[in-house]
Amino acid sequence: MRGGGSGFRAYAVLYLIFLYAPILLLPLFAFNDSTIIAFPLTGFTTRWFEELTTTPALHQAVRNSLIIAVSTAILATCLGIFAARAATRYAFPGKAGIIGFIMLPLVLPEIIVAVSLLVVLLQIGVKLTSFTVIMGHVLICTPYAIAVLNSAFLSLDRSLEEAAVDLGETRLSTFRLITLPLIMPGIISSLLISFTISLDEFIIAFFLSGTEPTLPVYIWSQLRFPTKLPAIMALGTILVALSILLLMIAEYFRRQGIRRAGGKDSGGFL
Amino acid sequence: MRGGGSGFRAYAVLYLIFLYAPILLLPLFAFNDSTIIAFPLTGFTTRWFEELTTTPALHQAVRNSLIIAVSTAILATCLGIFAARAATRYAFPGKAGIIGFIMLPLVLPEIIVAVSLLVVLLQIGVKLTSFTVIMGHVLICTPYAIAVLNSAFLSLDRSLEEAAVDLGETRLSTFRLITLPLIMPGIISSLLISFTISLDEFIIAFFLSGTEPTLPVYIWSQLRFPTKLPAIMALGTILVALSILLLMIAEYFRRQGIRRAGGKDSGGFL
Amino acid sequence: MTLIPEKDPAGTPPAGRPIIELRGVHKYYGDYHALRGISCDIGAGEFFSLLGPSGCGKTTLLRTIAGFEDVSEGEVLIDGRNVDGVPANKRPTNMVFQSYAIFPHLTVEENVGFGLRRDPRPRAEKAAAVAAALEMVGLSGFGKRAAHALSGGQRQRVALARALILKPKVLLLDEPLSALDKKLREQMQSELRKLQRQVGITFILVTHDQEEALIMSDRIAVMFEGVIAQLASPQDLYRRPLTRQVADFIGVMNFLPATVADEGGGQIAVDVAGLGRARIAAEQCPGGVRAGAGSVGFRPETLTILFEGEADRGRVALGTVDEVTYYGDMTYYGVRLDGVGEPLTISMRNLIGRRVLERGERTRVAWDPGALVLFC
Amino acid sequence: MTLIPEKDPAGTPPAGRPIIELRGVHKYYGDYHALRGISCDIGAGEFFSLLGPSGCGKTTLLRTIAGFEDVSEGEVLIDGRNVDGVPANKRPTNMVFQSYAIFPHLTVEENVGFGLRRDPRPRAEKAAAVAAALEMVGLSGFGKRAAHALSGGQRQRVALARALILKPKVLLLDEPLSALDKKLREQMQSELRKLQRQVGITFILVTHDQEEALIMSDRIAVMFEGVIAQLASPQDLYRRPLTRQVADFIGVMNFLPATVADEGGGQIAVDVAGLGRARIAAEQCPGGVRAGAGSVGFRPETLTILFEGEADRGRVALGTVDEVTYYGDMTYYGVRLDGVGEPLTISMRNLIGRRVLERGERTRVAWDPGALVLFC
Repeated sequence: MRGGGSGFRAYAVLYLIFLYAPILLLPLFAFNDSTIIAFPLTGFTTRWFEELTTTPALHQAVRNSLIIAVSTAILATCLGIFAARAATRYAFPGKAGIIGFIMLPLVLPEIIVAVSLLVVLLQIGVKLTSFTVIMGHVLICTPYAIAVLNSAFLSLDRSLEEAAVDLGETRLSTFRLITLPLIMPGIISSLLISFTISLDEFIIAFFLSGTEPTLPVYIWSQLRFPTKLPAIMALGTILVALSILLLMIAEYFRRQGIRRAGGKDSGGFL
Repeated sequence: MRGGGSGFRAYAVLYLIFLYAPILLLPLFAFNDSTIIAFPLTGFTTRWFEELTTTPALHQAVRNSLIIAVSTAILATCLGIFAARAATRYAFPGKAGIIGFIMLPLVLPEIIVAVSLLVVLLQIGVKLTSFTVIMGHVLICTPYAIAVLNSAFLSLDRSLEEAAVDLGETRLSTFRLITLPLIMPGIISSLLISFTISLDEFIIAFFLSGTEPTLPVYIWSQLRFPTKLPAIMALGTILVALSILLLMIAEYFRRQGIRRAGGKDSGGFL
Repeated sequence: MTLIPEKDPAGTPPAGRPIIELRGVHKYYGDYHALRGISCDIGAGEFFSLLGPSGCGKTTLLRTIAGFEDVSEGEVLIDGRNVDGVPANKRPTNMVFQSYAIFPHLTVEENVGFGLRRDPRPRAEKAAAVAAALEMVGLSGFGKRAAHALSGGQRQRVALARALILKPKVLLLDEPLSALDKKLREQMQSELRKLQRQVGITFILVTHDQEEALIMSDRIAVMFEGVIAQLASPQDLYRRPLTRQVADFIGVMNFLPATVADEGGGQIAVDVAGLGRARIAAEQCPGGVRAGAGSVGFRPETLTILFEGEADRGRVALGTVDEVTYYGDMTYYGVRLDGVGEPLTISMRNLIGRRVLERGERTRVAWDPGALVLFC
Repeated sequence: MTLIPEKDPAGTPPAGRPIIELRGVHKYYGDYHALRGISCDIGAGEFFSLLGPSGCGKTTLLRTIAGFEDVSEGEVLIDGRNVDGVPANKRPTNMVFQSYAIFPHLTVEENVGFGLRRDPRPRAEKAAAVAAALEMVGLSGFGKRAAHALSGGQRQRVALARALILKPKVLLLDEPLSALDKKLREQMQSELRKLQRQVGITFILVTHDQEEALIMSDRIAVMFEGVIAQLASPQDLYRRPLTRQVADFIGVMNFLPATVADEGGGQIAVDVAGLGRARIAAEQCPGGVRAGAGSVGFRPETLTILFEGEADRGRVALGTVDEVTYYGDMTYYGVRLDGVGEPLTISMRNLIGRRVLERGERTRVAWDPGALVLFC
């Protein structure tokens, strides 16, 4: 890989920079004193950020998004714990089929999920609220939760649970005292992933949120007005900053999980 | 977990069935002989499927989607190979930061990515085509490709590469003869995941596709016309079937990868 | 009250009521018959080993006693009480797992004190018990350490302290030393024996290492394919193996084809291939005598190489040195005796001034009919 | 031409030009000094072992010879040629890796023939070479098997055949037997020795197992912390260790404090704690004599327990049996001699009719001043 490899590698690095440049330009326009998103920059301002603080509809959208994301994370993770525990601990007929079916939303286009949910909900006559969005998000987040928790259960030495029972604990207290603390890094991972997916998801929220828009749906609605664009840039800057923070927290928990399990850090995210 | 656990488990199973029911209803309406999506069903027909075969715009959208998904899969996987190899094989300053930055699109709302890309492209004056969609999709698929390939490289025993060099091969021929075949399951995994994400993605495609809509964008555009809904149901049924097929292929390659590496199947998807 | 087959000498279990009684224990996993009628008594205070190759059912038997596996057929009695249906957490047994199963999220102290959670004693008393248990295994002062920071030997000790703090009637050890390297393993073997003598609790050890079983046990049950092939003390097992399979599994044994020529008067006449007729005592055939073809076994240390100047003693055969393996304290020779097909393994101590033979040398080998074991 | 420190007897390398010459080899990893001036010659056709505890630098040294690590300082000569800067694929050495590094996606045949890819010979000749290599390691008929379906011992053999098919001048083996279980390991030790005699290629073996090194090697370099502590034949190493550290690492050694009282006329007078004055020969102090406090070492087999009825021989001390470890062919006793602090380890063969002593028994122990080794 020495000769041809390094040229190829330089190409790859350039390509990555090119791809990521737009994300880095967000803050530039967010602090630019002009309603038109264009070079050259005209001056420094924080007014777009101030504008964000005075928009109640945005605040409501953020609140909706957070409620939906937190609920989704908790529900998907609980379902994930049951499914992953069943998948790793018990053998039952049709297991591969059932688990495969649970994994289906991973590969199904979200717009299809959204439309079919919408059709059924309209049929049953359920009102579209944040609750219906949560339903849709749990559907697409559960496969990720299962995948993460599955590997947490797989890396758990079964003799640890047996040892606790051998030392006098019941199955339930063993789960609480041994299993739960040891899969905790997996649970946190699952919560973070589900939370992020739900927070970022647009199309299901768009169809199912009714009159309670989430943040991506709110952003979408603002894009019709060109004058709102700098404020969207400011909002984007804040979201990039929060995302970086989230990644750092996730990495912190991952490292802690490795340290706790006594393992060796093999590097890399996820 | 025996007593309270089984009740809780039944609840979880019911919840899952409730969540997945809508997906199972898609085929019902797809074969229902009525333009109105409602119970009771009125009769069996395949005309919605026939309608799909006679819609050139749909065919063009499918073609666009496939071209974009295949290109994205190949580009993201190539970038993933370089990044994962660099991350697992070399130590360099700022490594954690660089890799963290590459992982950023994993947590960033796609609508923000889409908007910032759009702004930059309009600035530079690039015409919106399938090529711009590919750019956006590579951006969001690369983190997944890196994650999958990273674990493929990590599970590769370095002494295999050393043994090949010891037996007279150069670094380049070692990569071709040993490294590449052994990370092949990871490469296939990365291709499949990137392909699926690109095929399903809506919001970036919506903003960046210009006059060349992808399949999800086409479906979106059809939703304005209620009479088109049964055909969308038929399309959804086909997509569900294809998704199941894709999952089965992915599972087949995963098992083959495990068998080839001589490992033990620990069950579970992903 | 023992149900051991008649032909089995079974060693001598300690006096008093046995702490564990196994009566015709069978275990099936679907079609697989893992335990095929295990019956034996284990005395209170014994150091008892279950020895056998992997897949012989020894770990299954241990887990049956611990309560992690149900018995398909037969009975397990602990301290005279049938424990059928009694779960692991209600049995007076504790286990040291092969992986040690140290809880990685707890400290050493919390691990050792884990079993005392439901103990009604005041906190200070429990802390004293934990400290005493740690001292017993030589880990005083390690209480506050994180469990995942321990070395292999230290984990082993924490697992022992954690199991012994509950003062079980029986301590079950599932290959507890197999993960340790050789030096540490030898040290822990000696410490485990001392610990067992000190606490007086019955230890049941599962191992596939015959040397470990010989060193540590009062009695050993050798298992093959779900049955006990022989149950005896280490010395009986080594000197009087019941079958060729046991003899081959325990230590090194040279086999030669042999035919029983004559029997009577407490003596057996055997024609050994290449060595001629030997008269042996009845106890040299612990598996029973049958007329016809069989084989005899010699341990490597019962054959002696006679060096230059040493007088013939016992019966002597001539041969050629085929292989020399120098171990420092011992040398193992492979010697091809004239008229015998396979080379025989002979072990000799490296005494001061005694030279090491070289490959190809001719040598005299003394053998003693009193040392051979006959398998019919 | 050897650069070994004077005090090192270094065994006798085979005649003729050495195949490997190491001259003052140093290796740094950042601040860590892994190799601290290694100099030695390895003869053509030798079975040479690098023995030491983990982290002593033995694997680093092997990888330096293979070309996987650069030398920070000093020279490595292979067959008289300085190989500085020559990459691993251009060196006349081949390696058997600790993990065997069998290519899992290839068949056994493709693995063994991997090194022949650039060989210009016709296909049929290469196939014959692969078949011959497989036969050499006893795997004829396994050629079409998938590599990942092999057992540990079979992987080991494929790795050997794959390395030997290139007819290297030197075969490097990095702990090749450490992953095998005991029975298989002993069998492979014997097979490896036979294979080396058969092919006549220089073998350099890295191991942390002193018994393995003693059994297999012509010469052994014992390494501690990046330096060679002693380079000698197995017998010299066992009988005449240069330092206490080497003596402790190779086999079992009992140590007692001792003081050199007098020296002269090829004899040394030593006062051994608890045993009194002993006169020993100069060669019993291979590390050199210095007046003052030191220690003497006894191997367990040089001490003899005298049973009832056996006459005193040599010098005799009285003691109490503290520990009995029955190994089948041998019994190891821990005997606390009167007036000596630490119990001494004594090994006795279990001869027919000889009983095994019990803990607490009083016994006589014969010792021979000619067997002790003095460390100053």
